[in-house]
Amino acid sequence: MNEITKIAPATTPDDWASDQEVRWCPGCGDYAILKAVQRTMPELGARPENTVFVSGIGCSSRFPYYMETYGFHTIHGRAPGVATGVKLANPELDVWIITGDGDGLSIGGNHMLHLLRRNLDCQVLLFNNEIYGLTKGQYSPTSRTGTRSPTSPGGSLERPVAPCAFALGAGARFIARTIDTAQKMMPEVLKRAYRHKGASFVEIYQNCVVYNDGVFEAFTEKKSAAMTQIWVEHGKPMLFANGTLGLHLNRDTLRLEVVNVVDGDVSQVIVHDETNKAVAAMLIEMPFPEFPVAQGVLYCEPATSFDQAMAEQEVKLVGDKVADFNALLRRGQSWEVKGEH
Amino acid sequence: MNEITKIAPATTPDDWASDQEVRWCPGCGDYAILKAVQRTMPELGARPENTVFVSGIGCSSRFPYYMETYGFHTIHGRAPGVATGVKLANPELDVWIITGDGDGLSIGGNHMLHLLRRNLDCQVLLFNNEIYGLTKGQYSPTSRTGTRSPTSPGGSLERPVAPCAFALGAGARFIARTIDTAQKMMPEVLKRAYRHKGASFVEIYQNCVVYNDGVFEAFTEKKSAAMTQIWVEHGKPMLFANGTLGLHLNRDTLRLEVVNVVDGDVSQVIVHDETNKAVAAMLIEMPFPEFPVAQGVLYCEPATSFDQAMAEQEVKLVGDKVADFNALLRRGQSWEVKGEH
Amino acid sequence: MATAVQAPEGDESRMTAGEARRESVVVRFAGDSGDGMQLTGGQFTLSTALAGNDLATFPDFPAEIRAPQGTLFGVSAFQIHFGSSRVDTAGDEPDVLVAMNPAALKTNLPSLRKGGLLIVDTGAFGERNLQKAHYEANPLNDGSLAPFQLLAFDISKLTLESVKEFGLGNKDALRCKNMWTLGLSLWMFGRKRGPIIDWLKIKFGKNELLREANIAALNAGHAYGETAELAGPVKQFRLAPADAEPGLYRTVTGADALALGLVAGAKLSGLPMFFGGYPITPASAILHALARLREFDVTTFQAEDEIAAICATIGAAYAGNLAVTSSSGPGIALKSEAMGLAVMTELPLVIVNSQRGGPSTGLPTKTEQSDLYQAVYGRNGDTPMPVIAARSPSDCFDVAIEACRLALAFMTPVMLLTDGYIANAAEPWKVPDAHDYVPFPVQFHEEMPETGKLNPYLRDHETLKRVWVKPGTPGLMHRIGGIEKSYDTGNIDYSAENHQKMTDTRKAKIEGVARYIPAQTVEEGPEKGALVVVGWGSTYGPIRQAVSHVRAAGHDVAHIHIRYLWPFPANLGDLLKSYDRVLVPEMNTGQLKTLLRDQFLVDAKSLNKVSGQPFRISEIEAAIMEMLNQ
Amino acid sequence: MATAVQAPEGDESRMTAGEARRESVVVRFAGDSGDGMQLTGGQFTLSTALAGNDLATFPDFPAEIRAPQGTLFGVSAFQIHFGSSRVDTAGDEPDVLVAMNPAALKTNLPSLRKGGLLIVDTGAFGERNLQKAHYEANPLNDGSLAPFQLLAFDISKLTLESVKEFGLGNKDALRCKNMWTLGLSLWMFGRKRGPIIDWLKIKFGKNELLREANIAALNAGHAYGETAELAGPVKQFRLAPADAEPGLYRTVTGADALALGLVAGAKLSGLPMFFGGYPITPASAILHALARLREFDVTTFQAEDEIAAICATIGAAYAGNLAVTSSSGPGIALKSEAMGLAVMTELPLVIVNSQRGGPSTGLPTKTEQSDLYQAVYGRNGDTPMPVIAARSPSDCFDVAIEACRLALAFMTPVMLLTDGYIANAAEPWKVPDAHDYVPFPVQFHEEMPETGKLNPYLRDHETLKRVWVKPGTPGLMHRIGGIEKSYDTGNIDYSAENHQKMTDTRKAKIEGVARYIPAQTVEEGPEKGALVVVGWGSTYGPIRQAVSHVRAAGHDVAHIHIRYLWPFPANLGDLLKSYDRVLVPEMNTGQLKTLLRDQFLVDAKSLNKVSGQPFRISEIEAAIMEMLNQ
Ligand SMILES: Cc1ncc(C[n+]2csc(CCOP(=O)(O)OP(=O)(O)O)c2C)c(N)n1
Ligand SMILES: Cc1ncc(C[n+]2csc(CCOP(=O)(O)OP(=O)(O)O)c2C)c(N)n1
Ligand code: SF4
Ligand code: SF4
Ligand SMILES: [Mg+2]
Ligand SMILES: [Mg+2]
Repeated sequence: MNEITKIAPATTPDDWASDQEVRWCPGCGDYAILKAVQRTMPELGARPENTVFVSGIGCSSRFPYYMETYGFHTIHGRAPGVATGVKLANPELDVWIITGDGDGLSIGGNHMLHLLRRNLDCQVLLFNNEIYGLTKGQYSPTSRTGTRSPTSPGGSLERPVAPCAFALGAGARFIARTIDTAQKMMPEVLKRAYRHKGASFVEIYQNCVVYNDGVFEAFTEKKSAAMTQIWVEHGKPMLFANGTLGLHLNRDTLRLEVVNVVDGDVSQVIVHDETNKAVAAMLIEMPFPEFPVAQGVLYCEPATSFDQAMAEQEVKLVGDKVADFNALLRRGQSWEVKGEH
Repeated sequence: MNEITKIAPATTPDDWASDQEVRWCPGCGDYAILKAVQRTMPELGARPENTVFVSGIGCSSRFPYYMETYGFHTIHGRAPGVATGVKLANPELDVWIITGDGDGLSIGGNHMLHLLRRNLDCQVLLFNNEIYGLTKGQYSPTSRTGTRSPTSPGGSLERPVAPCAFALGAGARFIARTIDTAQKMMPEVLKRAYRHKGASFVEIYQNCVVYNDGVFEAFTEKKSAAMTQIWVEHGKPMLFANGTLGLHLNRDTLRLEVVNVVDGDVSQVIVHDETNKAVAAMLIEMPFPEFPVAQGVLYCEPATSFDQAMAEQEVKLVGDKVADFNALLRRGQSWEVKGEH
Repeated sequence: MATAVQAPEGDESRMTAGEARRESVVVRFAGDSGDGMQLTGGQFTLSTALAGNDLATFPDFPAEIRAPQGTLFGVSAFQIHFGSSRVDTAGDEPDVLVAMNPAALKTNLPSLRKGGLLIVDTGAFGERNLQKAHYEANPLNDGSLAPFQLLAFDISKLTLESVKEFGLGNKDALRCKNMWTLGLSLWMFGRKRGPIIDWLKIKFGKNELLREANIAALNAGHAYGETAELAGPVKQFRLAPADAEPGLYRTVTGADALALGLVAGAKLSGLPMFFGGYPITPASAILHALARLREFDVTTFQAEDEIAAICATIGAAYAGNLAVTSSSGPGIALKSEAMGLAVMTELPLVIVNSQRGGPSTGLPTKTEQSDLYQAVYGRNGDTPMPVIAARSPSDCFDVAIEACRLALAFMTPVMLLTDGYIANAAEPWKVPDAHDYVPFPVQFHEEMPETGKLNPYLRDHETLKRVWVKPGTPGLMHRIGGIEKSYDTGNIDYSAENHQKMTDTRKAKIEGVARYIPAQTVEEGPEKGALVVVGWGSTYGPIRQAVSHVRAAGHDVAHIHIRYLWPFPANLGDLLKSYDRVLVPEMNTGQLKTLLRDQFLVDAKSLNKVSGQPFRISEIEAAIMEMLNQ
Repeated sequence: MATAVQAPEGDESRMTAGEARRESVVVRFAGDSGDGMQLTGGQFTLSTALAGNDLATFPDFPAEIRAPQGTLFGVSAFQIHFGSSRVDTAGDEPDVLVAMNPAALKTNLPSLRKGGLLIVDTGAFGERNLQKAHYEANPLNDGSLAPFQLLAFDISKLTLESVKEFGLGNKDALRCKNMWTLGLSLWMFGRKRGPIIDWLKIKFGKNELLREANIAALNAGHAYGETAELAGPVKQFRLAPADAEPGLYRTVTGADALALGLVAGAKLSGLPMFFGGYPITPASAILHALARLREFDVTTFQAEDEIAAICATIGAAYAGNLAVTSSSGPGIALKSEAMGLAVMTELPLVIVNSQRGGPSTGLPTKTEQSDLYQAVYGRNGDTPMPVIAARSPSDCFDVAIEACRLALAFMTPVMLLTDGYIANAAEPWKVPDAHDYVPFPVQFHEEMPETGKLNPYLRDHETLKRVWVKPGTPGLMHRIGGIEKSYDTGNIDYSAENHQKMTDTRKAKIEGVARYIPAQTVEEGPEKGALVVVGWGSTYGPIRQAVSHVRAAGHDVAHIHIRYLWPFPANLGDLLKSYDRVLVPEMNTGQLKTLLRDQFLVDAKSLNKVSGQPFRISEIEAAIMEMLNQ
């Protein structure tokens, strides 16, 4: 996305709030995400009139209505398609995609795959509440096996898809994870996502108080967060539990392990290299509660974005060709019928 | 899939060939795959009447017409959906899915994702020719960046999806790779795929003589194959070039390297553990020609298949409940209207 | 306790004991999404049914899951119409409106009959709630409610008092308001509390505290009615039980009846059922209901989207199951391409469309009949498919069986149309006996062809249905698919004559369905005359009532209600032509009208309502009268 | 050299020099997919055009990319009809058939006119090829070709000889057969070789060997004609050039003209074009053509599927581009749901449907008109959208411009129907001058509303079109989407009155288009009378010819051809009612017929052909006569 501009006139979080009544259930994690986004936008130096929020259908996809920006609440699963058109038509715009685990990974999984592999310059915020909220609580592709819901009264059978693992397999070049209530860290993640040129994929664990309340509690609760979350940072050793524990890579089994950090000796702890895809894969799939849940920017390895490649090719192909439409109409072999005839 | 049955009456490859004229272009790689499949079926002990081939649309998807089995040539991208219904309706059937890089990864990418994560017991053969054959040569999601085609006259811009990496991210539990002309090895891969209970994903490099001729030549040519291909086998060191080269994992950079094998000393060469997902990911994405192209069963870590989980849950839930339909109709609070009234 | 009791202005009839003569009453409960109005309505419905009244309900709730408290868009309402004679609609306008907060009052008052009874919880009319409802002044005090009988008192406070002894938190205690209100309502209509108490016991099961508190609130509301505190307008009503055929009854919603009908269809055919769906309002309820019926040989599959859902269904049909998929407008649109595959491969399939307000995402929780075009015409190519529609909640049962029967009898997908209104509404249902239905067992084709090669498009000469061969059958291996196939061999065939023949055959097969369905009957009125009102689907109730009323007033009007929308019953054209005028009320912009005009060249005129709300009887009456007077 | 030359049996007129009087000739080239018949046909077309004849072509190729040699399903054919007067169709039956192998003979002979000239390459009539074509005996010897003038000689051998000097391999050398045949054909019709040689030079560019060999083969074929070796039936024909308006001409296929028309539409509106597509036969050609036009401010996007393609297009429209998506039947079906979104958000969009044989995958390379229902009715909800259709290859240019104009003038998606026949067929086209078209520049809305809040559904009172605000415009931030929106504010609004009003408005807006399109004219014949033949799309040619013939024979028949299919031109109803009878020939089972009967209550009768092949003139003539005699 655009470099954070310094010159743009400053905005306040309120400038980013639309006049629409927010219609989520009281207590829904979506509120916290909305707040974090509205708080972060001024810091990015973004402009409301140059910002477009595109969403699909779901509780989460109501998001654009609450942002005082351009917004498009499209149809279920298709936000990536619409966003692609918006961005290609006007690459100057900042494009944000808001989607849910159902919207983005069930019906919309294919568009997500292709958006990521094409590396369209945009930010994807996937609100993962592991449930279909808007349609009243059916299990979703991220629901854990055994989830009981109206469509799985005996417990769901499918193994869930791991959003970040999927994104990695799809070829995404920026993958991050955060939590609805992480009001301090989420803005940092959002800033990184915005600054990354290309598709930035951000999974946000979001609590659905009505249909899946507390499903992330085990690692999102504030009081145990130090033990259950690890916030990784490029170039820094991977520590958690206030620096008393770290992640170690066993070079024989090729698997991660949790190790004690004694007296600040981090020599056994691996340093986060956000360009290392193999380690990113391991971080993403660390089993909980044996391991903490990794948060922050897990993988970032920029490559040319789709819109940028298109712009470059256009310059190359078009060059200073003159677009003479009448000449185009006459291209190929033609003949003249004379008036006398 | 089913254990290879010993008792079934033997079939011959001819028993598996239908009476339909094969309609691919002369020289198309699809012929070789067809031959390999027809040759392998008798060895599996499979029965034509218990076998269903389901395909989407594309040159490759014509495959079912040439097999003397049950077959369903469905619509573009949707073979996984249809196959899921076939298998759930009758888990006794052996279900094979035939798809192309366009069919399975462009329009059908989402169904592929969900088939793999659900782990439906079936075999997926993805004929990857890195092009849309049937529609006359447009670039596909696996086409390399820069591919010139009718829809990308200036060269394609998108980064291709790597089918096996996608499958891994989708949660597939069996991932293998082979080559249309590998008549010796392909049957082995097919047998493993058949025996694996769950979704077996097999990518087959297939040459399209008309629209993408020779695109895999660099590593499929017989005479240089020893140097350009590495056929991995579980529990064996990863060797190629007739045992003179091997793959070594640099434990510091965490990247693979090619090493010389001198005097048969394979101590530096890693042993293929097909259950190691991290190594599978590296094998899949090894850049060519710096590395050989990995072939064979790259990853295999069985888990309960979808159909099996469903059957087990059915036993658990239904138990010996009697299905009394009239009682069902009367469930809930009811009242009697008396005749006298 | 301040109970404002007010008689209406003017000369509108009072709702006094004298009104017990009325044959039917319409009551509407309205409150915040969190107030439990749907539960209240549901239980009131049950007690109404147990009292032997005929009834119809109309739940009307917001698209938001749980909108912020007190907001206008967060209002949830439940309307019930019940009476001592036949009840066909949920009622044009309520006689009684229970409004639990200002927002509920604001959004529902316009529908209350002038002179009707308005019951209001003053405890919810604080400043903030008034503001949220965009009231500038408190309507309870500003005289704006003068046209109604007002009964305003602090239900919140009364509820809190009634459950005080259980020591619940304020929030939980207030949640009992709906039971208090229900208790009062039960008293008003002389209903027994027993069944509701039984239900509360089951619902709260182990949570003794909540159970007892709710029961206490229910009792307190009832007791409140019995005390002398209610002066003025509110009296008890007694409606005689409705005349009904003897037998066992229950209430049923359209979604439940449809699910049961599908199971019945499967049983009658002797096949296991495969149901592939993807959640969508208001279709999900069918999937939910079936997901609980494993023991009836029902497999439900929640697919990744609607396309996968129908494709899995097609696969299951190929493998020999009774296959069903279900969705609502947008999801049905997504299935269009695959429906073409089902038509081309001639596989039996039931496709249920629970219609909702459109276009696009539209009004997901509102009702509409605007997918008829899509059902009949919404596919590429010449792709005919039978379409049938249910007219009421209980009718869904029979129509579902019929859809299964047609799909299997002709090897064809069949579209079954229902709608959001029918899906959610409840009515009493005389529970049928499964044994009373004629089975239609399926014979799979197992015969070895003499030529040694099966033609999967081998047809029955009468019905033109093709053979159904289950994979697994030795010797009959064959391939089907979406490409045109030879009439004679089933192999791919692009030839001109063959495509013409197959196109004609597909058309003839579906047109032939008309020979296997009942002739169209006239619902009410003469078989010829001045005017016929033609409807389909959930407009049944209001049309029937409107025609009855107008006929009672001596006008020459008849009512035809079409179940079989494609193809039409063979006699329909002649029947329609026997009337001078044809009026077609539809909750769309005139879709059945198009079919009738095209097929029969009759000058059918539309009465359209596309507001997300069912027709009122009076609207149809007015249209009839206007047409008669033209 | 054995050249079998045979005159036809019976008294059929010979195709001798005397026949040069004929005003037009139909030639069909047929051979193996690998024989290059499409190239031959294309170049013969060019030379025909350069000779000043009017012409129409019909390429007819298999679904297989390159089917195995010699097979029946691998036959590829190219038919051209050309003449010295106006030519409207590719011809009912060929006068000349060139059959390059037994399979080509077998599949194409049935269409050859009795007494027509048959040119056969005996070199391809070996045992194996005869077998592959399922011939039991060699038809060249068994007398079965007696009804035709047969010219059978070893073209393969003659070709090999002609290119011997270049030392090509046998395979490459044989590939020159098509040029040899083309050379002979050029001689037969007195055509110049120059332009073809120029074209060969460009085509083979650096490959000197192939270039020279092909030129040599061409020359050899031509020389063969000039030598005396051809006795008997084959003479040279000379057709006078057709009368044509003076000006610059080129040949154009429908797909090319459509692509050019879209670019013209973008230029006239002053907008950049965004084209989102996904390959599908026969629509891909439009995407291919546009992908080469970057310098005309055209962005093409190959999406992952049709849904993504239309969604990207919707996004581009929202962002202010002239947005276009294109597909064929199955892909259009997939787009149905998203079309609803475009209707609901009232964004301008052109949706091109290149129709092909259906249902389902159907007959991808064959033509049909069976997606009219889908175009007009194929969406959930009441979702009206203008639909227009092209009648011929060159007409695609004007219709594409018109689609752009309507989309922008009404802020609506517009469906443009063309078909496989038009897409591939070529005809001479008087190249227009872009300056002759009236521009329709777009004004984006940039005005700050007085209230401070933009209502994106603010409308023009005349056309009811809503404002178009480009993201990036300061102060006008707004949100749109698929949920029903308030007429007054554009915010979400589920209220009953609002939904009714918005539904009515959407309907009125599209119906209002009728006021902005030309009145329906009569193509030929009187404005009232005994019978009118009503067509749309690519049936134009055969209907026109049939009506001309029948009129020439003195019958009272007129021809109306409808471009604007939804809404219809305002005068169409009255016009149709002024004829006693209405005949509607369609390449479907009667779709326009439905629209006409519904809208105008006229007793329109269908003439249906659903074989993947265009109508023959004679078929329509017969139907007209039958109807006149009823
Ligand atoms: C085509 C289509 N299919 C189904 C639906 C119904 N639907 C709306 S939202 C949704 C799932 C929402 O889940 P998710 O994306 O996780 O969002 P959440 O509500 O949990 O935030 C579904 C199935 C629809 N609107 N459109
Ligand atoms: C809905 C739909 N969209 C598009 C097509 C056109 N189509 C047919 S096959 C194909 C792509 C085939 O590519 P691939 O799957 O790689 O198969 P291949 O021909 O290369 O074996 C496309 C786009 C179609 N038949 N249906
Ligand atoms: S249903 Fe869940 S996700 Fe949706 S608004 Fe309510 S709490 Fe949030
Ligand atoms: S086009 Fe390519 S993939 Fe298709 S049949 Fe021909 S060679 Fe094979
Ligand atoms: Mg969710
Ligand atoms: Mg391919």
